[in-house]
Amino acid sequence: MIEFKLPALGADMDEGTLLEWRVKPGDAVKKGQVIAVVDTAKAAVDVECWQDGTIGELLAEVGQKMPVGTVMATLRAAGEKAGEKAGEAAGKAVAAKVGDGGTAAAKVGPGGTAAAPAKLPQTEPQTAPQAAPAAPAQRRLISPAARKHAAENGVDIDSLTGTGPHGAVILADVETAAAQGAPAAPRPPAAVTAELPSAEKGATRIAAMRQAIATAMARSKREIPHYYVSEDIPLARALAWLQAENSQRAMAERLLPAVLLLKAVAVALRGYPELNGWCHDGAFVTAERSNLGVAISLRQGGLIAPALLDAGTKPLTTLMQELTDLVQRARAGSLHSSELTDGTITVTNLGDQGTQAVFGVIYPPQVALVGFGRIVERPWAEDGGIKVLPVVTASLAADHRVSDGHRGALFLRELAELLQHPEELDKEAS
Amino acid sequence: MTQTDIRAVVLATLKSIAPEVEVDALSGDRPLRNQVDLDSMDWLNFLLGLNKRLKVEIPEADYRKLVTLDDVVAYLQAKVD
Amino acid sequence: MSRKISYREAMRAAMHEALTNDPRVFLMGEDVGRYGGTYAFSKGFLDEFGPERIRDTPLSELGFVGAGIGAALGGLRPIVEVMTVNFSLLALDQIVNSAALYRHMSGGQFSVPLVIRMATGAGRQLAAQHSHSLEGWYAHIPGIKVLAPATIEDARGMLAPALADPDPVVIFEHAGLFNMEGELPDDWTVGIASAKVRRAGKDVAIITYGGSLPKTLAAAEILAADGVEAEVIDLRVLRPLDTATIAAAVAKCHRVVVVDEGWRSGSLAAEVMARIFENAFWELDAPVVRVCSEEVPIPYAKHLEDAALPQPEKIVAAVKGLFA
Amino acid sequence: MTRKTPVNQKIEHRPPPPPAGPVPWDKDFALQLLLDMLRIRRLEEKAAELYGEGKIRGFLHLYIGEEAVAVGALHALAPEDNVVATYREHGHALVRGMPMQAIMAEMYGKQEGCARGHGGSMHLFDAATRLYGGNAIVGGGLPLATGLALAAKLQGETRLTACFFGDGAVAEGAFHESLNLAALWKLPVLFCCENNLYGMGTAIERAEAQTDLCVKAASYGMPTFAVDGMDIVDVHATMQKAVAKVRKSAGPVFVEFRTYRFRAHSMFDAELYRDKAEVAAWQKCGPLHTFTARLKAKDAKGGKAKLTEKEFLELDKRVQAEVAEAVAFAEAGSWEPVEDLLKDVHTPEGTVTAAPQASTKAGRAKSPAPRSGRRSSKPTSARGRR
Repeated sequence: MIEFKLPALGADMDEGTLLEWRVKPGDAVKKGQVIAVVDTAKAAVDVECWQDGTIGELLAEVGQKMPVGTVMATLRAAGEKAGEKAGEAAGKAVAAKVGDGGTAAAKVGPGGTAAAPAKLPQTEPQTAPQAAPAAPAQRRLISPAARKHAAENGVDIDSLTGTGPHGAVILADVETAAAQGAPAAPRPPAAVTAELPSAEKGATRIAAMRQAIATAMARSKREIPHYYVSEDIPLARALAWLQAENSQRAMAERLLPAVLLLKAVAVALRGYPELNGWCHDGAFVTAERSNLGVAISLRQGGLIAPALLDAGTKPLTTLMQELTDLVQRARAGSLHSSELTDGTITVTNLGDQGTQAVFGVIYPPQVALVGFGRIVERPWAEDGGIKVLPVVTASLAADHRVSDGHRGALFLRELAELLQHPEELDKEAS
Repeated sequence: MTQTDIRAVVLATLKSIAPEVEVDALSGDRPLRNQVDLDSMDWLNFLLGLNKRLKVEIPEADYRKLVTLDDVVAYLQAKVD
Repeated sequence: MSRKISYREAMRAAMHEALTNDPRVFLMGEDVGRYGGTYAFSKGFLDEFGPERIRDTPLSELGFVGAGIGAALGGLRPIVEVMTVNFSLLALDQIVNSAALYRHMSGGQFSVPLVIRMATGAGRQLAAQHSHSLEGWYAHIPGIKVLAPATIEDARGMLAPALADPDPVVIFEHAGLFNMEGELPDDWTVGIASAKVRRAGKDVAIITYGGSLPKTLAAAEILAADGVEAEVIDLRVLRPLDTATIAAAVAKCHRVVVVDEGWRSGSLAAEVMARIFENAFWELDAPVVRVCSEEVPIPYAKHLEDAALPQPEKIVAAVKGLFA
Repeated sequence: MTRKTPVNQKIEHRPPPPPAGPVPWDKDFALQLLLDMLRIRRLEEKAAELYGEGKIRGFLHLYIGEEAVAVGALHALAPEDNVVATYREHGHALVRGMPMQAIMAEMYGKQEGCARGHGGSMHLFDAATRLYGGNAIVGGGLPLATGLALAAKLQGETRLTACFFGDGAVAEGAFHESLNLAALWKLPVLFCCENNLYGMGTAIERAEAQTDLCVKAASYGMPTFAVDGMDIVDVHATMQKAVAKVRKSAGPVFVEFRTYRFRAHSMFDAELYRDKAEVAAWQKCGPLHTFTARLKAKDAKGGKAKLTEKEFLELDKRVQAEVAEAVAFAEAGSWEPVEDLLKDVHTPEGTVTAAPQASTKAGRAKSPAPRSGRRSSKPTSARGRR
């Protein structure tokens, strides 16, 4: 059974209207015979059939408007008995396929579908101009060169008076300002962590970092209603397991307690999505993965919290390697941008020189921060008796817009429970 | 290796971890980690540095013996000979 | 040691050398033979090279430009002289629909090693139909190169690489330059791929081509007296545009004026400015301005023609505007 | 046939009597030309079908009805001659020797096409057979042909340049400028006008004050011929005379082939400008069936016919297979990667662009006299030759 479809009748034609059938079911037709008249945008046109055969059914009615490729009639190829399905027929007629029924004008036939739009070759380096940075409320005239120089030299362009046309700030204004050491430009927190000043910028770099931390912390305190909860967690079993584990490992493979604590936080977070994500303009978005921002103090001063990505799914050995590498790169100033901006929660003060407890300030736009104090031998009441056990005080600072103290407390209890089964923490997360 | 050689290696390793520290000015008999801010990561890297340079194994259990600079040098001298 | 010759003599020498060195080269155009060329560029060639290679044509621009393309397809290296860009409009179909397309449309089978030379520009009171500057139209067409020799050196040096180029090259010679005299350095070999800094400076970059170069250099001298050092860029090649040199000049001077004898709407100057915004936006310390012909059919009366065309004073004013 | 008729009066073109009489050729040559006409006819029919299926897009101008002109004329040329054609040039490309696969693939827009899908139906090019292309600009080819002839003359070559164009082109300035240049400079151009009486939808009487095209051409001082384009025997004989005259005089010659296209100007124009009866009348003297009939007839002295029905069906089967193979080749073809979009805009550095030498490929269009030889019907891939 051959399908007779409305052919494409000219380069600019999408559809046609059947004016007249020249045949009726059962008529024998020869190749090239006109079997219908179709009205196109230009005029009425005779439509030929391309196969010998006999007309089966006339599907399109007179006056029917249809897109190119619509099946108008069926045809039994020469020698094909009525009722047989297309294909089995002895006839070798090639079933006319125009796209998948789509109008021919809309797309070329199946063989002719235009190739996927691949990258066009560039003849000249076309660098689309980056969008100008967010303009302040009332747009000041600032030349692109002035903006560029200010950005490169940390000059606060808003504090300058322009000497260019119409009071525009021009390059010379920025150059003189930079020379006189004008105040460093305030930067939104994300920007500061994204752009770690490289070593050779020295003093201005430290100043710039201090400025950035100040801005971030001020914003955090201004916008985020913190609540705090804390829990003392016995680590006897954890440290014993760690010591046993390290005794079988080469020095280079040795695990630090910090890794255990980090993994516990990541695993515990799975049950508390409201602590793991970001809050922009009051709208909270939970993150699928837990990227732990690890607060690392830089030797020459300053603090940075690059993220251990997807910490919840990694075995301790991997986490240890990643942590070591992260600290090294943080101090060398060669962090990846994703590590700087993708943290979903921050964990701080894992150092053994810190205080017994630390209550941190949340790092916007995150919504929680876990603090671990120094691991200390403390008296611990158990089964009516007193023992001396290594204990760590874990604290949680969280954004009350997004979660409540009750949930924060449950999270810390979960954390404590997980640390009682260190061997469980070493497996790959299922 | 003489004691002064080992001491030199120890100070060089410490310098690599904490470049801003004046290692020559450190006193040998006061707790090293009170004079130099070394968190657990720095401490582990310091010991790994010694392990690499002197091919000496330092199990966690021995950490307690390594409080002052002199302790470290003596401990290593014993291990190296 | 260099010697002093005119732009006309330089181009004439270039053609003479080409005809002498390569038997495939021949010159075809209106009155290039007996008359010696409308602007006397080919005086004496007919006697020296004969009527087969110095062919006067009927006034059939479409016909003989098409024939030039056919001859190039047939293995020759024709130089077709279209008297002026004004008459080239009759031959645009053959240039756009044959010369520029043949290579790509034939799937890389046929090349058209053809050079078309035409006079261009205004300034000699020839009125609107003989005063067009339409280089920008040709510089829009992929498949051809477009050159604008504005110095004695380029007039002498550009023809050879153009003839050697396997694809069509259109050379625009501004009529106002023909009598200009200047030093021709001993080594006048030049490339046809890049622009050139004709005057170093630092306060503003003035980008121009062809007949506007002398006016721009004059403006630069006036500015220098006022302590403004202008860097003058001669585009030389209008297609492909030397974006790198343009961007470098902007990065150096941060201020730009583009001088173009065409009408500003859709002009070559507009394309140069687009390249600046695409490649040197952050280097701009002032808006990019241009000095073009006024949008009027170029009038006959001298004072009107002068008012319509770019002039040194207009260029100086434009530069001053960037500092006000 | 210059009939002065007011432009809007009803115009009727009566066909000449159908070609008849014995075919003065040996069987081999006669069947060769019949085969070529059949190849064109089946190719064009399949192209119309594929256009309906949306496989071929854009514009498509079919040569059905005019086959005798291309076949008769091109078989009178030599391989080293140049050919410049128009957008109705599938037949010319085929007879010049371009494989049907390369034509079909080009109409599909595939990179295996003769121009890698850059040109499509109206722009078939082939350096090896010196086919300087189709051309979609009416009259666009005439100046090019004149230039090619100029190049041949200046380089002392004996090749001539045959330039095909329609009756529509005679209204273009390019026609008059080119004929004048060719006559003025005595250039070896063979201007071949395929006068099918209609410039798209405009009958020639409504476009030309002087409809006798030979008179027009003669005004430029060149010899002219006119011939019944339906009669392949007359076409071939006349073309041989014209070719001989060009080769001898090295000057231009104009030949008018009076013919008729049986289908619309391009795909499915409504043909409101001519009556179906007129088309039917001209179909009676169609080039293919009249030539077949003449070959089947016993010659005057009762000798054997040059063609039997069985042989005709055999030829047709062979051609159908060639068409099917060409379609399969095009279907299986690939799209040129978009990354190559700008590849051919300019010629790569250091490419030698000497004019393409005449190909010595066997099976080129042959004139019967000196060189006869079987056409190699084994299609070579279009890519092989570049």
